[in-house]
Amino acid sequence: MKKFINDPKQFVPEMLEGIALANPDTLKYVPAYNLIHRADAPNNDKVTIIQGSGSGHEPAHVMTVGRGMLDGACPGDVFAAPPLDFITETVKLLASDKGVLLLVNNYTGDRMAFEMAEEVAEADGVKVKTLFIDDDVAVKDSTYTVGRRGVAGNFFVMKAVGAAAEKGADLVELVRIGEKVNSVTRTMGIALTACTPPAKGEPLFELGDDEIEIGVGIHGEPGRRRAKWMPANDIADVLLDAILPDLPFESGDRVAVMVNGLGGTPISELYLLYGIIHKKLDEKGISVGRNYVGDYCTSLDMAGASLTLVRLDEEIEGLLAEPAEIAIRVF
Amino acid sequence: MKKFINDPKQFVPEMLEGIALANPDTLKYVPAYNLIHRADAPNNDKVTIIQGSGSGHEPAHVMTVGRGMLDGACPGDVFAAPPLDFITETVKLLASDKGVLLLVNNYTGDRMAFEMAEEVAEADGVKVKTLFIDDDVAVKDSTYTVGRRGVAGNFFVMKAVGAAAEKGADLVELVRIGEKVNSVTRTMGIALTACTPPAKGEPLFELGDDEIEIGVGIHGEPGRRRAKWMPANDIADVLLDAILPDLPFESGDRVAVMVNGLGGTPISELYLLYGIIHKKLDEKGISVGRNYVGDYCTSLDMAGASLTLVRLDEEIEGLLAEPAEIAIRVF
Amino acid sequence: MTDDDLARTEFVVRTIAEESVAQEKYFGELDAVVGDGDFGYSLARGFEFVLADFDTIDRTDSGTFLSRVAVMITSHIGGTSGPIWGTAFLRAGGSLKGNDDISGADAVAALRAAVEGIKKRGQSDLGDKTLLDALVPAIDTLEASLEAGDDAAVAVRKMATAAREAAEATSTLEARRGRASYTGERSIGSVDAGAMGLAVLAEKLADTWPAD
Amino acid sequence: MTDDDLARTEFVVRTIAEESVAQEKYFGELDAVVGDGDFGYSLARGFEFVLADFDTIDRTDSGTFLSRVAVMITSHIGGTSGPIWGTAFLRAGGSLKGNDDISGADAVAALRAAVEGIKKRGQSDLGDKTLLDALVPAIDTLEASLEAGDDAAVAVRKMATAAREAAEATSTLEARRGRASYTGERSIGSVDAGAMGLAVLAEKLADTWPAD
Ligand SMILES: Nc1ncnc2c1ncn2[C@@H]1O[C@H](COP(=O)(O)OP(=O)(O)O)[C@@H](O)[C@H]1O
Ligand SMILES: Nc1ncnc2c1ncn2[C@@H]1O[C@H](COP(=O)(O)OP(=O)(O)O)[C@@H](O)[C@H]1O
Ligand SMILES: [Mg+2]
Ligand SMILES: [Mg+2]
Ligand SMILES: [Mg+2]
Ligand SMILES: [Mg+2]
Repeated sequence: MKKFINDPKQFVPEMLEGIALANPDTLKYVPAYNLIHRADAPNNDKVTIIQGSGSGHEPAHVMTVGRGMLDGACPGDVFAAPPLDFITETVKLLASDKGVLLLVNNYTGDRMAFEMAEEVAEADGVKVKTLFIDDDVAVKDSTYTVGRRGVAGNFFVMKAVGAAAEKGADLVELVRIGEKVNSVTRTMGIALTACTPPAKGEPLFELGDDEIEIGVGIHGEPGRRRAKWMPANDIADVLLDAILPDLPFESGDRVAVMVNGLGGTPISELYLLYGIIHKKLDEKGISVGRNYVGDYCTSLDMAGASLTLVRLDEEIEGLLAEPAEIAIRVF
Repeated sequence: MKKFINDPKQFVPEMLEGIALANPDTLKYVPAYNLIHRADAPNNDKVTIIQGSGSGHEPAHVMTVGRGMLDGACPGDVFAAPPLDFITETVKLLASDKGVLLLVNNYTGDRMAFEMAEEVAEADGVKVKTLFIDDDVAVKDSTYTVGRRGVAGNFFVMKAVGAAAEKGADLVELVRIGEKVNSVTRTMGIALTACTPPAKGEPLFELGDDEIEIGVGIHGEPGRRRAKWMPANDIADVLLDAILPDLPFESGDRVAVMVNGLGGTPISELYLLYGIIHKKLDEKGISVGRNYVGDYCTSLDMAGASLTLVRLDEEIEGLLAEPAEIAIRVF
Repeated sequence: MTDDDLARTEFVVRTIAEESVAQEKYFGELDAVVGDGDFGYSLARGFEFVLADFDTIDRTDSGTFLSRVAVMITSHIGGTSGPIWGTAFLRAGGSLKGNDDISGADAVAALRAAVEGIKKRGQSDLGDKTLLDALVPAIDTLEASLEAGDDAAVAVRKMATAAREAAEATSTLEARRGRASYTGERSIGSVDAGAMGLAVLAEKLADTWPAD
Repeated sequence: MTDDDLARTEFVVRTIAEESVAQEKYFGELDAVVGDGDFGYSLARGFEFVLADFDTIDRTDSGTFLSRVAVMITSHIGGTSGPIWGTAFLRAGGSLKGNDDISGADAVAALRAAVEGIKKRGQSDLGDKTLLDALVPAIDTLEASLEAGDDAAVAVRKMATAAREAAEATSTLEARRGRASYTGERSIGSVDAGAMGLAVLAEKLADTWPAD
């Protein structure tokens, strides 16, 4: 395994320390709970927004803490939901009079941990609501399954409720907005390579030089099916064919488009893919209101990308356009 | 080769088209010369700043065109300096009354092309100056060599002159500022993997599972030496030991630090590395005034990173702090 | 009587904890086939905490001891395993609370309570390709063996054998819970990490079970 | 007389262009050893333009023809090769300008002019491990052969052989110019891409040289 790393067990803590050292004025770091939080949180005039989930998805979510986005993130280890006490202690520390909104990607482990944490918090008299994000169309949703995964689309929920919270929206209002954004957001992912978790030291699965995985999540697990590599034009079709009929997105719709890198793919390829998708959407009469190209929610060093579409309305587009100040990419 | 790509010969044009489609209001694309330029350029109240160099370094430089940075970038093919006419046509199109500043990383091919272009432009009566950037300490500088390479440190020259140009600085002043920033900027790079140029279809060189290349540039060529993989702590020492004595950076200095990803390394690892370097600089009495962690100047899909230090003074720090609006990473 | 019971409970918990740490790599590989590979890491890190504070855990009785361990697990193990295993220990502890003369039947009842806890917490059931598919048959066998009059060591051995067989059998199932479920049909053909992990722990108990 | 000269010049340019396109992959591999691998791509893309417009190029005389080709190369070939090869063709064209009865000596003089142009443009010299280290010995051999009275075909063959030998010999040199120079001592042991490329082109000329 060739990474910039020391002891694999210290991968997450050392990364978090780096984030803290890079943002001394705006962020605080609480090592005991893998917590990165705004230096000015809690703010009693604003609902506190906390995101859980595991590590390995950076910049999600520890690097998207800041004005207009999250108040705090307390990830578990790589690909593991945070243990209960990370969440309960974080809620205690950041609870505001206006309440706490917990953003959770829909995974068994995260669900259970945050549901337990919500019980604990309420017992402590904290006003708290939990919002589950499940934008991944690769997963068939049925009562027999755990439901869809929350993946890169999480960003849009985070951004929208983050912006609304800055403007003073209350907890109920934020839940309404978050559920609305989640309900019009769809994502599909493709992996070109497997990722290597620090603790494992080798790729999670074997993939041939000419093979790709279609329908992957953000935890390095294999996707729905394996296929031969195909040109970017065809990959764009695979992604759109999975996403468009699902909502469905139709001619006349105005959308936000995210071409998200999974960690090991350079931005040059992402923009190439974006261009193709943009043109295909045009042909279908779907106009792009906002676009996002880059690494937003990764799977460690996996080469690959996911496509997210959000159907915009005035409210959502307005919130997405609001400013945000977060740790990453300062010019 | 597994990339998001169609025809390798169309890799650069298709990427550029994606950038243009993603920024319809702010950028224009001229396919004939691989040119991405500000929609509002030329502006006769401002010196026009143009960056050349090859492709494969994205976001440098086609994605750093925008207010406060570049007016245009006309890259050649992957890792190839632009042909003469790309530059001459770009200069013709974007020339402003206040003149044109050409930013060039110091490579034989780029030097020759831009020197020829400068002659042509002057013959056409355009006020033009060329600024060569050479921040790479991995290369021994001597009269027998072609001199040092320009690598990730290019960003700081670009940012400083870009900010000054917005405020109306004239060509002579910009050259002074650019040369000053370049003179206090030092970079050293390390590769964990080789990169795969689209036209070649396979990695540029073989590297063992436990090997790394020390002292690499940004064109996928091997570095100064090969070594066994080492922990991030030791890598930080290798980078600092190469950079610090070179200027030298000394106790009491205030610096800008850039931990730049080479394309295939996730930002989690970059922040981990940043944390280590930040602490080592502290120990040496060198304080971090500004920090930059992410992919700024890449070598296609190469896994690796470079460290850049810039010795700050009031003028430089002020210019780096100025706002900029460029294509990439919009929140 | 109590001291023995407690000693036995401590032995079981310590064995599970030590073996989970020892098997970190293997458990991780099991979870990597169609999952995300963190099962071994999560259990190992969590049980390391249990072992670190082992001697200071409240030993009022076996029930209390197990409940304390449950809290340590839930607060230190991430992923799905934290809540699942934490709940299991909590329920087992609850069913033994105040009991200072634990019979074989009590032990079985405690394990059944753990199963109910897992099902509720995980909204899962037999056939979903989870650790339940090894745990339940294992308990059934343990119960039958004890009722047939086998002594503890023999019964535990039979339980381990049943767990192993049931774990192997999970490879024919399609995962309906956990990360593995996202791969759908592709989960068929490989055993469930949690089920196999449980079998390995049961076998370790059988191998090291102290003679009465 | 002129027609023959022009035909000969066209033949040389077309052969170089076609062979550069045919050898794209090999030239790229040569440049990948210690360089950045784009040598083959740059030459191929550039000469594709030359071939595309080949029939429309101004043919007033060989000198003019070469000068026009030079401009096409410089504007369409990137990297170091664009300016280097463009300058070479420009200088050769210049030295033949207005000459409508090109002798062997004139051809040699044109090649010498190209060498001077490359040296000036590249601020390079013999021993820097560049294409010059194949080109110069090749020209010396061509000149000697012609002076010895060999006919063109023979002389070109000898030139090609000399170019090949000289190109092979560059593997003992340390690169002082071009990307390869950044690897320092590590450039020793592999041949220079430009030098070997030149040898391959010279050999193609020898193989296909038309009988007078
Ligand atoms: N809903 C559930 N109910 C019961 N057990 C479950 C459930 N989901 C997963 N498991 C068990 O947990 C194991 C995976 O544990 P772990 O890797 O920690 O979870 P995660 O899927 O969050 O990475 C699976 O092999 C399975 O035995
Ligand atoms: N300064 C120079 N003078 C003459 N020839 C040079 C010089 N630099 C490089 N070359 C030649 O050019 C070849 C590399 O061409 P190319 O790959 O297009 O350049 P780049 O190094 O810009 O990628 C080298 O093998 C060498 O023969
Ligand atoms: Mg997990
Ligand atoms: Mg090149
Ligand atoms: Mg797992
Ligand atoms: Mg080259």
